[in-house]
Amino acid sequence: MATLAEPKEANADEAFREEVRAFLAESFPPELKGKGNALASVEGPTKETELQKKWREAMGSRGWGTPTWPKEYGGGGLTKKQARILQEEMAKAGAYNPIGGMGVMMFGPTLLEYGSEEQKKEHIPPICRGEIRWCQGYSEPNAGSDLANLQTFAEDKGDHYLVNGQKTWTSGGQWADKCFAIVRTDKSDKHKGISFMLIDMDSPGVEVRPIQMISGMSPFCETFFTDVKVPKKNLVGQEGQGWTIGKRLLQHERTNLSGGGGLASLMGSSLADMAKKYLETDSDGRIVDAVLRDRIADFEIRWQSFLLTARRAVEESKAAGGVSEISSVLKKLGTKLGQERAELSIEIMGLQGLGWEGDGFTDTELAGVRAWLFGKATTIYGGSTEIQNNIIAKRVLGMLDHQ
Amino acid sequence: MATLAEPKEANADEAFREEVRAFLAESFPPELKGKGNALASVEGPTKETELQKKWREAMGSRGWGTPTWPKEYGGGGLTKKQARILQEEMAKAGAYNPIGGMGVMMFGPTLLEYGSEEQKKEHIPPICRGEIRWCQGYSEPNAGSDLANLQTFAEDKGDHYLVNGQKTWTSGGQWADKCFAIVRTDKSDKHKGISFMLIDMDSPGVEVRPIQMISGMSPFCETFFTDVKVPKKNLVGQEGQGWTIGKRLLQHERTNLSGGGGLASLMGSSLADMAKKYLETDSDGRIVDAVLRDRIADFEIRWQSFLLTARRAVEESKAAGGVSEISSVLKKLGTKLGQERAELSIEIMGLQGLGWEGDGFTDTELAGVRAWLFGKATTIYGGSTEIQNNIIAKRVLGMLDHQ
Amino acid sequence: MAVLNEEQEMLRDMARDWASNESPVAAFRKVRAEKPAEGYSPDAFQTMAQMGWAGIVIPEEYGGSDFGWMSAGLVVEELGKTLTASPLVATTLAASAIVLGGSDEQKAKWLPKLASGEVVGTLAIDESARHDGKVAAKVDGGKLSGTKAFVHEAHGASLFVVAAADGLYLVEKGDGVSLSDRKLTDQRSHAEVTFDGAAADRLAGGGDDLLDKVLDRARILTAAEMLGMAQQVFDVTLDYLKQRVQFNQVLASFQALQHRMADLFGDLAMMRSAVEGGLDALDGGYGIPRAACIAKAEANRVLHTMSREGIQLHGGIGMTDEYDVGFYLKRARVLEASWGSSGFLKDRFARLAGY
Amino acid sequence: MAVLNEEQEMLRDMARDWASNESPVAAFRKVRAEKPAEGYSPDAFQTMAQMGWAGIVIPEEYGGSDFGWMSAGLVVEELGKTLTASPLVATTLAASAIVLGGSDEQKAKWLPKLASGEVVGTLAIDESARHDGKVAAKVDGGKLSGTKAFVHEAHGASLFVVAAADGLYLVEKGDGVSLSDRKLTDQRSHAEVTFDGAAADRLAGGGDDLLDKVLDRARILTAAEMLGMAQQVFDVTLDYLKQRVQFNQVLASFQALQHRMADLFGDLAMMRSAVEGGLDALDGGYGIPRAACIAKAEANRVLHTMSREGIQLHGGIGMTDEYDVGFYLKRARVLEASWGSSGFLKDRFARLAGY
Repeated sequence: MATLAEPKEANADEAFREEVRAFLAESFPPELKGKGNALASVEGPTKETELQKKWREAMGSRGWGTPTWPKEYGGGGLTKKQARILQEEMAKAGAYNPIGGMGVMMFGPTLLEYGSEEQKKEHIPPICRGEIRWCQGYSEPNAGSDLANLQTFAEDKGDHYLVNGQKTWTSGGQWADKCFAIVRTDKSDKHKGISFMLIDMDSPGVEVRPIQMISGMSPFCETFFTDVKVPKKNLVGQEGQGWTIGKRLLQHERTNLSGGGGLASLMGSSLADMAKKYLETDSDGRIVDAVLRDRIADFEIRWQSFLLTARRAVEESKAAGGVSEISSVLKKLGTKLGQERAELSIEIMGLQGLGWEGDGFTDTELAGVRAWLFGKATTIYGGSTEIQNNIIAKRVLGMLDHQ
Repeated sequence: MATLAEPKEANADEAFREEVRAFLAESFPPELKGKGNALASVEGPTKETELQKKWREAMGSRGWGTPTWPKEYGGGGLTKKQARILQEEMAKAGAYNPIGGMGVMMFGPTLLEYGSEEQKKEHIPPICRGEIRWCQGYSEPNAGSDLANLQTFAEDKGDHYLVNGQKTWTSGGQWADKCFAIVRTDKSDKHKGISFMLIDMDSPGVEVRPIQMISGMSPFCETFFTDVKVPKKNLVGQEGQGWTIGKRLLQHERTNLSGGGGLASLMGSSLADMAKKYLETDSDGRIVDAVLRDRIADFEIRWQSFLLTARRAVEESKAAGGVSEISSVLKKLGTKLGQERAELSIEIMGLQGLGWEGDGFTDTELAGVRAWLFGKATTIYGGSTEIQNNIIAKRVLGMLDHQ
Repeated sequence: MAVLNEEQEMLRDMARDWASNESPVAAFRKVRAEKPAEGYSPDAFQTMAQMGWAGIVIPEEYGGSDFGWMSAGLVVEELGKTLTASPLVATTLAASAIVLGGSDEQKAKWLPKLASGEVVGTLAIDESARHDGKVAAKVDGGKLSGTKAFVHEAHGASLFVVAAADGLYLVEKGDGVSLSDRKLTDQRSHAEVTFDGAAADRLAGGGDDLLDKVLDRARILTAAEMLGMAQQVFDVTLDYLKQRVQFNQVLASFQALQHRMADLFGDLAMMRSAVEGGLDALDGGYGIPRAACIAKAEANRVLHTMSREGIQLHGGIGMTDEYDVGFYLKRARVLEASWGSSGFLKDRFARLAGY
Repeated sequence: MAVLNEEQEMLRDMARDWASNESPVAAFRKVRAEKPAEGYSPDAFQTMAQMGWAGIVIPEEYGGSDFGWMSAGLVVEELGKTLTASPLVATTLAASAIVLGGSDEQKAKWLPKLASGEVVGTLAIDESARHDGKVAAKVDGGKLSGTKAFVHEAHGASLFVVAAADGLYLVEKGDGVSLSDRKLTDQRSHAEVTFDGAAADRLAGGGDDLLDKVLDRARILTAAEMLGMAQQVFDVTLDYLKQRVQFNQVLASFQALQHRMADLFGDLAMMRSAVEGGLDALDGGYGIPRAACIAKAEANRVLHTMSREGIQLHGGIGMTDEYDVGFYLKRARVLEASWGSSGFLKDRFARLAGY
């Protein structure tokens, strides 16, 4: 709960908190307070100002944008406790984390687990400094929910692979420097024929076409590979290990997509505050429309339960070590609630909440509409809710073991 | 809609309406006004008073308890239009139909379709006169949703079958005179090995044990058949045709269970009237609790849509001839709404709506509780909602044809 | 589907053929791309008018075809299926206001032009983003002043049926009438319309509840458009599930999806009954206010779910602009919010029922 | 499951062992059949008290074990799983009222007896069938008069914590106190309790909102019982689906059922978080009113669905008295209606949040 009080801190933690405060006071430009753009990954890169650059470099040099990653590869090397202190102090100061994207959320943790020493040394530091954009080469036109059906083929040419095929839903493909992809290296086995490799997006033969979405945005691409050469050093793990590595990465994706801090937070901090702005209130500040008020409270209660669940999952997984199947539950719940919230806010605003462009709408209203529409993707990508349900039934509840 | 006005009537219909009015004036004892017991089939037979008997015989002699059944077998021989006029006039007079039960709702229509001339002559007239109780021998402990898995075996002994096995969920088995049952006559084919036969419940070897339900009532039985002799004339249709006939009967069952006039109507005519009795209202008679009021209206609107749907199905099936797969949709919708209604009424009454027995509760309240609990069965028996969904997907939407 | 008479069946078939051949979703895409000033293709609307659709609830003596509301609903449903951009609903509602409340003179002046498609009419009622029944616009000495929010088809309309505090008025586009675009997700014509001392001609007939009567018609006819949309989303989704293969099976063979489609099918059946019940009530002239609440509330409920499930069941491609299914979602929310949200309609239903 | 300390883990394991071995659902069936006057087995409650559970929120100086609310919740959850009939929740709540609002003298008089199980206490707050916050009972010259509806565990209780218009009072069973049975579906002890000039001793401490504080505790601890029930329904349903064969497959292999179980699993996770969040808030002493609304509202929502789905997924046998699952449904609705329906709690949540 937002109001949860913290137990008293150990001295070391208290000292770290002081260090963070001092760092923020010195390095965070107050002009950037409350900025930061949660949509950056779907809206594409915006030109970085000098101040923004300064802030990114300050965070990057300490590795605090990736606070719990190992120091030797440019991470912060912090404990989870310290990372939380950092987060709290940043929130108090109105500071955002300037280092994000798929490299941080998905690829980095996976490479730290499965990459060779050379690969980690090469790829992790630029991610920690926020200098590189990664995109995901997973889905194909005939490999959506049935991802392992992928056909993009990497032919062994001795010192390199020759990659041919088509990927789709490549997030930010048009802006990315590199792509982590799962491709087929063996046509004889559906799952064991898959390998995980890293592809430079400026390699000859890579062609990218943005896909226009119902929200009007084009955050995804179709990506075509035609005789693209990929050096063998860019194979992560062993040939045929790609399905295992790729699924692991999806767990990280789910945890991030569950939405505790994601798209759902786009439309302002509180649905109730929004409602009070758009709906009539009485002299006590209560929303007069008792039915809508009830539905808002209903949502807020469930949202709090979800946040508590997300926190509980983190605490419980500490013992279990890292992400787990519970990520499927969080992804399923968080994305559903995020969509519900968007639908409810549309309803609160009435037709004012359905503006597409032009006069008569605030920027916040227009952004809310796009976020509502784009948010419909959250229950589809990163493993649809249907796939999460399959995973929960099978792996958590053991429902197929008895077939 | 309840308020739908009727177009002007043809002269013949107008004359029939007069005939009905005259009959009711003469034959319906005003003392019975508003009586009738929709729970009769689950509560068991109550002692019939002289007046009740007189009314039953009056209706039975005209065949108007089964108004559209052929006159030659004791039915009313009325057109659908006339049947509706009869129903309307009876409603106006507060008269109930004293002739019902499984014979009327399920078995009769099926026998009229599949029975031999001799069988119809023997079994239909007593149903029309309300002189006989039928029960249904379908489910078995290992044949619930997977009904065709039934194991009760009827061995061919020349002039009779020898039946051994166990049925369950035999509605009113403890009060029934006869049972229409599906049994296995051939163990080599799951569906084609099933036959439809009629069993006297007082045959030697029939044993009946009532099952106590969560509602405290025992409307169903386990029925054990041990070397029960069934004469061959009691086979309906051909050997091996039982699955076809049995499924047809289930369509009739569904249509009846969908609840337009069934259990859902037990707890009084209007949820709103009930709510106004239990909840605070303002000077305009509006329920003060705006949220509950909204939920009541929400239910009532959907209930009206359902009633309109049931009527539409009747009109559309006129052309198509008889019951159809749409019965699955009606059963699914009607039972769900009936349960919702019961839950909502419990909520309106608060703890007053949860009385089990003893002081402090009206008879209506106590009956409501039993009906709420018993009503949980409506989405299970007669083909569970899950089975109806399978049927809709497969037969109406053609979703398996493409496998 | 209601049991139709021969005339209605012909009309429905004609509308279905025309919509699918002459006005498929591609026609809507064309309007979206070319942005005609009216927000629709004037040629297409002329064709509709020639087929008698613009005069469908207008008496024959005033040039209408007078087929009745069930017929109007059938046509509107078919056009809803293909998202045809047209002022047919708006014009029909404006005409019905004149039929209900106009003098002989007003009828003679406007109905023939509305029936022929020469004049496009629309309703200008609400003054805020939520339909709440509040009207502040005033008429003083025959001049109407006030601002109307999100007026449907305002760009193509030359005749507005405007709600003022003391009743409904006819106002022609011209002096004292100004438009400000309100571009919504459905890419159709919507505008804030400001009346600043515009000449207004009162609809004096039709009783004190003329506005309610017109709104009930708006609710029912809008619900008919929504029915077409919901039916289409259901149909294309079912088709998609039967074609798309994943895990070596068509999606249609997955039981979890089958049961969801069965749920949607049941909902759709209820929506159809509610909408046809509303149209039936209009033609029969009984129980209209209640039937209108039922029709629009069910349309709101079912289309909301259907448009969400349509996207989800299509998966990723449903999220692309290239596929049609997203358009239904974007139009759905506009119509849900028009002429009464579900909350508004349930409140009205309860009031009509006395609780 | 919250991360527990060692003491809490031991307590939870002890409660789990005791409930499953000494107080399985069969014990509840026995109480139902034998109808002891108290509505529960006094021997069983004595055992609980000896294990320290009756004094779980009572300070050690007054003979309690003072394990805290999270611990109380763990025990109550385990007892909820097996539907153990006992006045543990009622007594704990009565004790907490004295801890919060009692004088030293009142504490010294009652808390040791409550902790030892010698005295059973309960709350007598509501005066109608719906928890609505209205209290008409009055105290005049130390004598309390009023009627309390559906008092839990009234038959076994000898001490009532009674809400009067001006605060909470302690009333001993005896002169001026009479009971009228109210037999509910859960087959537990409920009665209308009439106080007719009964001697009443005011709980003067704890602040003006003492009643609200006690009610928040009632909401959270009741939610803990409901959590145990929901968890148990989920577990037995999952087991059943894994065993029951239809169409030559275990039901657990049907995708439509798998997805429903996945939904229920997600709901159960949220309910657990909400309930543990409430217990946590009580132990931490912060944000209690809000946490109580969240805990009980989620408990109401999820147990409602779980108890319905539990029956449906069991099919026919779930409808029989021979199977346990129906008992959970019948207890669920009683607890849902106690200390605040979902509507009441959402209203309170919104008020606390200022909207």
